[in-house]
Amino acid sequence: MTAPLFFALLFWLAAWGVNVKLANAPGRDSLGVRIVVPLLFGAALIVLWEGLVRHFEVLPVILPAPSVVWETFLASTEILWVDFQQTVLKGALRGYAIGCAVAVLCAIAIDRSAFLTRGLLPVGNFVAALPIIGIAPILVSWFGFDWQSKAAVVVVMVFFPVLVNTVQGLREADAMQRDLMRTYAASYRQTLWKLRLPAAMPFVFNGLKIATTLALIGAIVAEYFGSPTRGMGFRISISVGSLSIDLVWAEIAVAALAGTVFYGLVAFIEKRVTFWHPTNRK
Amino acid sequence: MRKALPVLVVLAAILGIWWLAVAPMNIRIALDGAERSGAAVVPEGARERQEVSVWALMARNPDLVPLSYAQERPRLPTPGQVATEFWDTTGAMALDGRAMSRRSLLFHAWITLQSTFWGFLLGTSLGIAGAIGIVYSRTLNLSLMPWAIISQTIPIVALAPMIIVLASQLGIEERGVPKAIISAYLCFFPVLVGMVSGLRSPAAAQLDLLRTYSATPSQGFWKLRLPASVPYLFASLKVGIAAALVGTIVGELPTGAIRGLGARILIGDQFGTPLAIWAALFMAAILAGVLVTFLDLAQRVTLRRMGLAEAAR
Amino acid sequence: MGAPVIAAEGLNLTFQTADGPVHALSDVSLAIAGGEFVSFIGPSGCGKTTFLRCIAALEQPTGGTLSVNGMTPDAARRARAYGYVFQAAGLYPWRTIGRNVALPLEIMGFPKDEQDSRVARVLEMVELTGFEKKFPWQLSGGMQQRASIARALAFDADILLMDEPFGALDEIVRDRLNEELLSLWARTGKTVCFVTHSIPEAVYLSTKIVVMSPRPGRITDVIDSPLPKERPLDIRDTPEFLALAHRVREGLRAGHAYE
Amino acid sequence: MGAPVIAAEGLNLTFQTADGPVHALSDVSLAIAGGEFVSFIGPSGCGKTTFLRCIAALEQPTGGTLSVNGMTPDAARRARAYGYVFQAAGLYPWRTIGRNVALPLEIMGFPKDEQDSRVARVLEMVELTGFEKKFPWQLSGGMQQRASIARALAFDADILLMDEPFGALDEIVRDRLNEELLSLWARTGKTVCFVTHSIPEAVYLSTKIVVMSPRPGRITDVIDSPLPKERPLDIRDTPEFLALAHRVREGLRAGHAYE
Amino acid sequence: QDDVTLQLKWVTQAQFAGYYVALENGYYEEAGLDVTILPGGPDIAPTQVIAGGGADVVVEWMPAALAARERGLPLVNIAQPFKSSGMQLTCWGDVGIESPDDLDNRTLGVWFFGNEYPFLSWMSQLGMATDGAAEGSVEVLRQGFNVDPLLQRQADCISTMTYNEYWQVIDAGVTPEELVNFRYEEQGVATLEDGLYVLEENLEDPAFVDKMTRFVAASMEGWKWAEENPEEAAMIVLEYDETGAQTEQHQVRMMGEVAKLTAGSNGALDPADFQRTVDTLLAGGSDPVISVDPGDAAWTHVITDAALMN
Ligand SMILES: Nc1ncnc2c1ncn2[C@@H]1O[C@H](COP(=O)(O)OP(=O)(O)OP(=O)(O)O)[C@@H](O)[C@H]1O
Ligand SMILES: Nc1ncnc2c1ncn2[C@@H]1O[C@H](COP(=O)(O)OP(=O)(O)OP(=O)(O)O)[C@@H](O)[C@H]1O
Ligand SMILES: Cc1ncc(C[n+]2csc(CCO)c2C)c(N)n1
Ligand SMILES: [Mg+2]
Ligand SMILES: [Mg+2]
Repeated sequence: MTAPLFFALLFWLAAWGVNVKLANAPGRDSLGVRIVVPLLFGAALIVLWEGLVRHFEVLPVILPAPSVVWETFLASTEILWVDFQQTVLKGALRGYAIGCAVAVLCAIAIDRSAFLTRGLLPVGNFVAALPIIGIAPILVSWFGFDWQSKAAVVVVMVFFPVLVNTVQGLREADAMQRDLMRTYAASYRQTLWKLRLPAAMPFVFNGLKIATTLALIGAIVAEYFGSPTRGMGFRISISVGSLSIDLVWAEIAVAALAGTVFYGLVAFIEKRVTFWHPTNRK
Repeated sequence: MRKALPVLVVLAAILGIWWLAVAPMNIRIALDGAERSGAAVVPEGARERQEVSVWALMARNPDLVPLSYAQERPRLPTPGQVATEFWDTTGAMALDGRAMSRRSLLFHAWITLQSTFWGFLLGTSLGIAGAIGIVYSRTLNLSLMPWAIISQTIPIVALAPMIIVLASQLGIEERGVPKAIISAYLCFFPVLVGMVSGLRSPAAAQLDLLRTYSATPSQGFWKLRLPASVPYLFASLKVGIAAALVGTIVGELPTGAIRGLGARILIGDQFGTPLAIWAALFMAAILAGVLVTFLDLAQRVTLRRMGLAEAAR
Repeated sequence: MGAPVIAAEGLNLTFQTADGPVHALSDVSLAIAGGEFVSFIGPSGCGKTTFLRCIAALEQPTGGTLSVNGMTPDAARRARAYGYVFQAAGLYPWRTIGRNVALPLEIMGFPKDEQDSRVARVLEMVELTGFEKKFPWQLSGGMQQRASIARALAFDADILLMDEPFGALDEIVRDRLNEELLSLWARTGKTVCFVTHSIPEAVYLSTKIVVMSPRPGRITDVIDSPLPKERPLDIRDTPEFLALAHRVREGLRAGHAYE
Repeated sequence: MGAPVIAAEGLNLTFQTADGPVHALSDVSLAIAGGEFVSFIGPSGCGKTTFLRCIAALEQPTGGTLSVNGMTPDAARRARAYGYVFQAAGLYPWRTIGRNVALPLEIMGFPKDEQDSRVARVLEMVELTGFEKKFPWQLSGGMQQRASIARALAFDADILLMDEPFGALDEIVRDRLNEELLSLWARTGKTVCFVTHSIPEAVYLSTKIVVMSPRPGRITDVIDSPLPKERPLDIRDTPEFLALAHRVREGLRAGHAYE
Repeated sequence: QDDVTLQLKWVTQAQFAGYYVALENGYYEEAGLDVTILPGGPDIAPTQVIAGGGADVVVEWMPAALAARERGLPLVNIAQPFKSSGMQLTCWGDVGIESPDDLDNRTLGVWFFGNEYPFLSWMSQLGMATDGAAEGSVEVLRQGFNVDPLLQRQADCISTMTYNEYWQVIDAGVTPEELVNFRYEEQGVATLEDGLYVLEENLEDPAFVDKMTRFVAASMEGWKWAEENPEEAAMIVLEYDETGAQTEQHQVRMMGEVAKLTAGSNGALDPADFQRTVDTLLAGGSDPVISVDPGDAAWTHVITDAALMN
C-alpha cells in the first residue's frame, strides 16, 4: 500500500470513529454535531478520493484529484462566476420563480372547480412523472439560445410538481377547520387566506424543495442543446471536449454548492413559514 | 366514468390549445415555404417578416394559415402529425412484423425499459439499504442524509462521460451500464427518503410493545418496521421508477447515441426531424405511464393483501 | 320561556354512502327555548353530531323542518347566530392564541381595537389572560379547549353549539371546565346545545337532557332536569342527581345494542 | 398475600428536556402483592404512564429501587413477565386479528400448533372467536381493544400492565369491557396494574387504588377497596362505592393544581 | 484474431463509412482483426475514451487531439483518411453577407467541444473579437446539433459540414441561392479532420503497431470501396445505425460529399497539412488551443508506410 492510500484510509477510519463518538454522545442533537458530522464525512470522502487517485495514478483527464480541482477552482473563479450568473441566476432562478408562481396561481384557480381539480390532478401527476427533460431541444429551438430557453425548460420542469403539491395542500385543511369557517359565514377569499393557504404551506414547500434540484438540472441540461458562450452546462460540455476535466469538476462543485445553498434557503424559509407544523416545533 | 370525464375534458382542452398554438408557431416557416414556391405573401421577404408579429402575419395572410398545419419540419407539429408519426413507427411496423426493427419505437422503448429496469433495481436496492443504515445507525443518519441531498444537486449529465470512461476502465464495455448507473443515481434518492420515513413510521407504542416481548432488533425489523414501511415503499417506488426513466433518457441523450428513446431524441434533433422527437417523447410518456400504473397496481394488490388498503381509508 | 329558539319537526337525514343509505336522523322533533342548556347523549353513531350540524346549517336535512330564531338554519348562519365548539379544539397552529380568538372577529370585520378588547375580555372569561402570544401547541389540551370556547364566545353569538368539547380531557380538568361553563352560561344567558358521552357531565350541566339511540338515530327520551340553577360540584353526590343519572343510563342501555 | 410481586422504594425519575428537567416521578414507594388489581388514577402528566413504563423496564428510573418478582424490571422483561396493553389498541394493521394475537408467541418462539391453540383460547376469553381472519379495521374500537388484551394474555405473563386501555371507548362499551376484565382477572388470578382517568372505573375494578398528583409526580393516597370480589355493575350505585369514589375525588382535587 | 476497438467522433453516419464498409465487407476479418466500432455522441470525447482505455484507436479532429496532447495525453496521428476539411460557415444571403468582412456585428453559431478552434483562428485572422455583437466583434452562440438557429433566424450564420448540416438546410426548403458559404479550406484556416489517433506509449509495442498497420490498411480499403460505391456504402452505414433514425437519401448524399473530402488521401498524413493545422491553431486568438508547436512527435508515418507497402 502506498503512503497516500494508507493515509487516506487512516483518515477515513479516524473520521468515522470521531463521527460515531459524536453521533452517540450526549450532545448529539446539538446544531454543532449536526454540522460537524456530515462535514467530517464529506472531508473523509474527499481525502479518500485523493488517496485513491494518487495510489492508482489515475490520469487527470479521467478523474482529477480534489487538490487539482481546488487549484483550478481558485484559478478560474472569474469563469465560474460568469457561468454561475448565466445558468443559476438567469436561467434556473428566473425559471424557478416564474414556474413556481404560475403553478401556485394555477393551483388556486383550479381549486375553485372540483371538476377541474379532478381532471387536472391525474394529468398533472402523470406529467410530473414524465421525462420532461426530453423537451429541452424543442424549447431551445423555440426560445432561442440565451437564458430564456433555459428558464422555459425550468418553468416546465418545476410547474407540475409544484402544482400537484399545492392542489394537494389546498385540500389539506381538515373538514372541521373548514366547517369552522362556514359557521362564521366566511367568504371564499377569507377562507383561502386565513385557512387554506396557511394549511397548504407544508405541501407547497415540499413541491418547492423538489423543484430546486429540478431547476438546476434543467438549466444545465438545456445548455447542451445550444447556449451563448457562457454557462455551466456550456462550460462542462466544452471542457470535456478539451479534456479540462478539472474545470468540469470545479463547475460540478459550484453546481452542488449552489444547489445545496438554494435547497437550504428554501428549507430555511419553510422552517420559518411552517414553524407551526409538528415536524418543526421545538 | 365519473372519474374519467374530467380527465378527458382536461385532455381535450390541452389538445385544443395545442392545436390552436400550431398556427402562430409555424406561420413564419409556412410563409417562407409558400413564398419560395411562388405564392404572394405580405410582406415580401423573410427578413422583412422578421419584424412583423406572428399575429399580424396570420391576419395579413389568412389564406396561407392552413399551411402551418402541413409543415414537414414544423416548430410545433399538429397532434395529428405526431399521432401519425407515432403510429407509423409503432403500430404500423408491428403489423408489418417489424416491431423490433431498429426503426421501430417499440424497439427503442424496449432498450430504454431495460436500462430503466436495471437502474431502478440498483437504485431501489441502494435506497433501501441506505434507509436501513440511516434508521439503525445514528452515525449514518447524521453523516449520510445531508450528502444524499447534496448528491441530487450535482448535474448528473456532467458525470455521464466520466461514468462511461470509468466503467470502461473497470472493464465494462457495455454502454447500457453507464445509463443504468445514471438512472440508479436519480432513482435512489426518493426511495431513500421514502423508506427512511417508512421505517420510522411505527409509533413509539408499537416499538415499545416489541420491547415488552423482549424482541430482537431483527424481529423488530421483519415484524414491524418492514411491513409498516410498505405503503411508503410503494409511494416512493412510483417516484423512483419515474426518476429512473428520466435518468436513462438523460443518459441516452449524450452518451453515445446508440439505441433507446433518448438517442432517438438526440438524432431527431441533429437531423432536424421534429416529428421523430415528438414521437419519442410520447413513447417516453407512455412508458412512464405504463411503469407507474404497473407499480400502482402492484401497490393496490399488495396493500389489499396486507389489509392495509382499507385501513388507510 | 318564550318561543323556541330552535325548533325541529320530524327531522330526517339520510346519508347516501357507497354501502347504501345511512339513516343518521330519523323523525327527530325537539323544541329548545332561549337560555336553555340542552345536553345530547347517546352511543357513538346515534346522530348527535349530525343534529348539531343541521342546526348550524353544516348539513342539509333530507326531511322535516328546522328553524332557528324563526329563520332557516342557513339564514341564521349568515346572521352569525352560532358559536360552534368542536370536539378537538381545532385552533389554527400558525396563529397565536390571541389571533385564533380574533379569527371570527377579523372575518366579521370588527375594527381592530374592538377585536383587541373583545379578545382580552373572552380570554379573561376562560382564564387564559397572559397566553395571547403563545401558540396552540404550547398549551395543554385543556387550555386549548378553553381557547376554542373563547373563540366561540368572542363574537357574542346567541347560540352556543358544543360537540363533545371536553371529550379529550381528563376528569379533573373536565370537572373544572364544567363548573366554569355553567357559570358562564348563567352569566350570559346563552342557549347552549351540548353533546357528550358522559352521563355525569350531561346531568350536571343541563336543564334538559336529550337521550338518543342509533340505527336509525332518534330521540328516545327528553328529561327536564329538576336540579337548581346553582350547582356546586358535589351536587353530584346527591340522590336527585344519582336518580337522574340512573334514568339517563337506563335510557341509554335500552337503546344500545351491543356491538 | 405473599411477598410483593412489584416493590418500589423511593423511586425517582427525572427527564432531561430542552426546557430543563421534568420530575415525572418523585419518591414513589409502593408494594403490590400477587393477584392484586391496582388502579392508578391522577391528572394528566402525574406520571402514571411513566410508573408503568418503569415497571415494564421501558424507562430507567434515576433513583430508588424497583423490583419485580424479586428481580430487576429488565430481567423480568427478558423473562417475559409482562403483558402490556396500551391506550390505543395498537394492533398491526397488516396482520389479521389471529396473527396479531400470535405476534408475541412468534417472537417468543412458541411452536406453531401451540400458537394456534393459545390464540384460539385467548380469543375465546375475550369473546372474539370467529374473528381470527378479520383485519383490525374490520372491527369496532371495543373489539380491537379486546383483541389487544387477548394479545397481552396470549403468552400468560403473570403481570398485566394496562395503560388507559378503555380511554377511547364510549361509556357503555366501557362498562361492558370493565365487567369482562373483572371476570377475567378473577378467573386467571393475574396481577393487574391499571391506569385510568375515570373515578368510577378505578373504584369499580380495583382492590387497591393509587391516587397520584403531578409536579412532581408522587403518590398522594393509596386506598384499599373494601368492595367484595364479586361486583355486579350496579354496585356503582351503592353507598360504599360512592363513598370510595368521593374519597378518590377528594384525593385528586387535593393534589390538583389548576393548570 | 486481435481485438480492436474504434471510437468514432460522432454518431453512426456516412462520415465514417470507410470503417463500416471494412467491417461489413470483411476486410478487418481478413486482416485478422475483430473490430468493435463505438459511435460517439455530444458528450463523448474520443480523447477521454482512449485515455480511459475504452478504445485502442479513435477518430478525432486534429485540434482536439493536439489540445489533448498539450494536456498530457500524448496522442499520435497514425493515419489521415480525410484530406480536406468539410467545415464551413453557412449564412443567409438576404441579410447582406457576401464576404467575410460582412460578418462584423453578426450573430454566428459555432460548434464547440473542441471544434471551435478553426473558427477562433479565423476570427483572429480577420481581426474580429468574439465577445458580443458590436463594431469589430461578433456574437457567438454555441449551436446545438441542428440547423434550427439558421432556419429560425436566431443566427445569421451557422457552422455546417459540407456533407451534413448544409444539406439539412437545403432539405428544409431553402434554396442554395439564398445561402452564402464560407469554407474554411478557402479561408485558409482549415484544420485536419477525422484522423486516426492512438496513444504514443502503445506505439512502442511492436504487436500493437502490427495490429494498427493491418487496421489502417483494411480501413483504407474500406474507404476506397466506399468512394467507388457510395450508394452501397451508405446502405451499409444505415445497416449499422442502431437508432434507426437516419434516412437513406441523406446518407447517400453524405457519402457523396464525404468522398470529395477523402479524395486525394491514401491514408498517410501530409506533413504540410499538419504544419498548416498547427500554424492555424497557434494563431488562435487570445486563448489559443495550443501554445507550443508539438512537433513531429504528434504524427507518424510508420503505420501508413507499412500499411501501404502491401
Ligand atoms: N358525511 C357522512 N357521510 C355518511 N355517513 C355519515 C356522515 N356523517 C355521519 N355519518 C353517519 O351518520 C351516523 C351518525 O353520525 P354522527 O357523527 O352524527 O354520530 P354521533 O352521535 O356524533 O357519534 P359519535 O359519538 O361517535 O361522535 C353514523 O352512522 C355515521 O357513520
Ligand atoms: N420521554 C419523555 N421525555 C420528557 N418528558 C417526559 C417523557 N415522558 C413523559 N414526560 C413527562 O413526564 C411527566 C409524566 O408523564 P406521564 O406520561 O407519565 O403522565 P401520565 O400520568 O401518564 O399522563 P396522561 O394521563 O396524560 O397519560 C409529564 O410531565 C410528561 O410531560
Ligand atoms: C458536442 C458536439 N458539438 C458539435 C460537434 C461537431 N461535429 C463534429 S463531427 C460532426 C458531424 C457532422 O455532421 C459534428 C456535428 C461535436 N462532435 N460534438
Ligand atoms: Mg359526534
Ligand atoms: Mg399516560
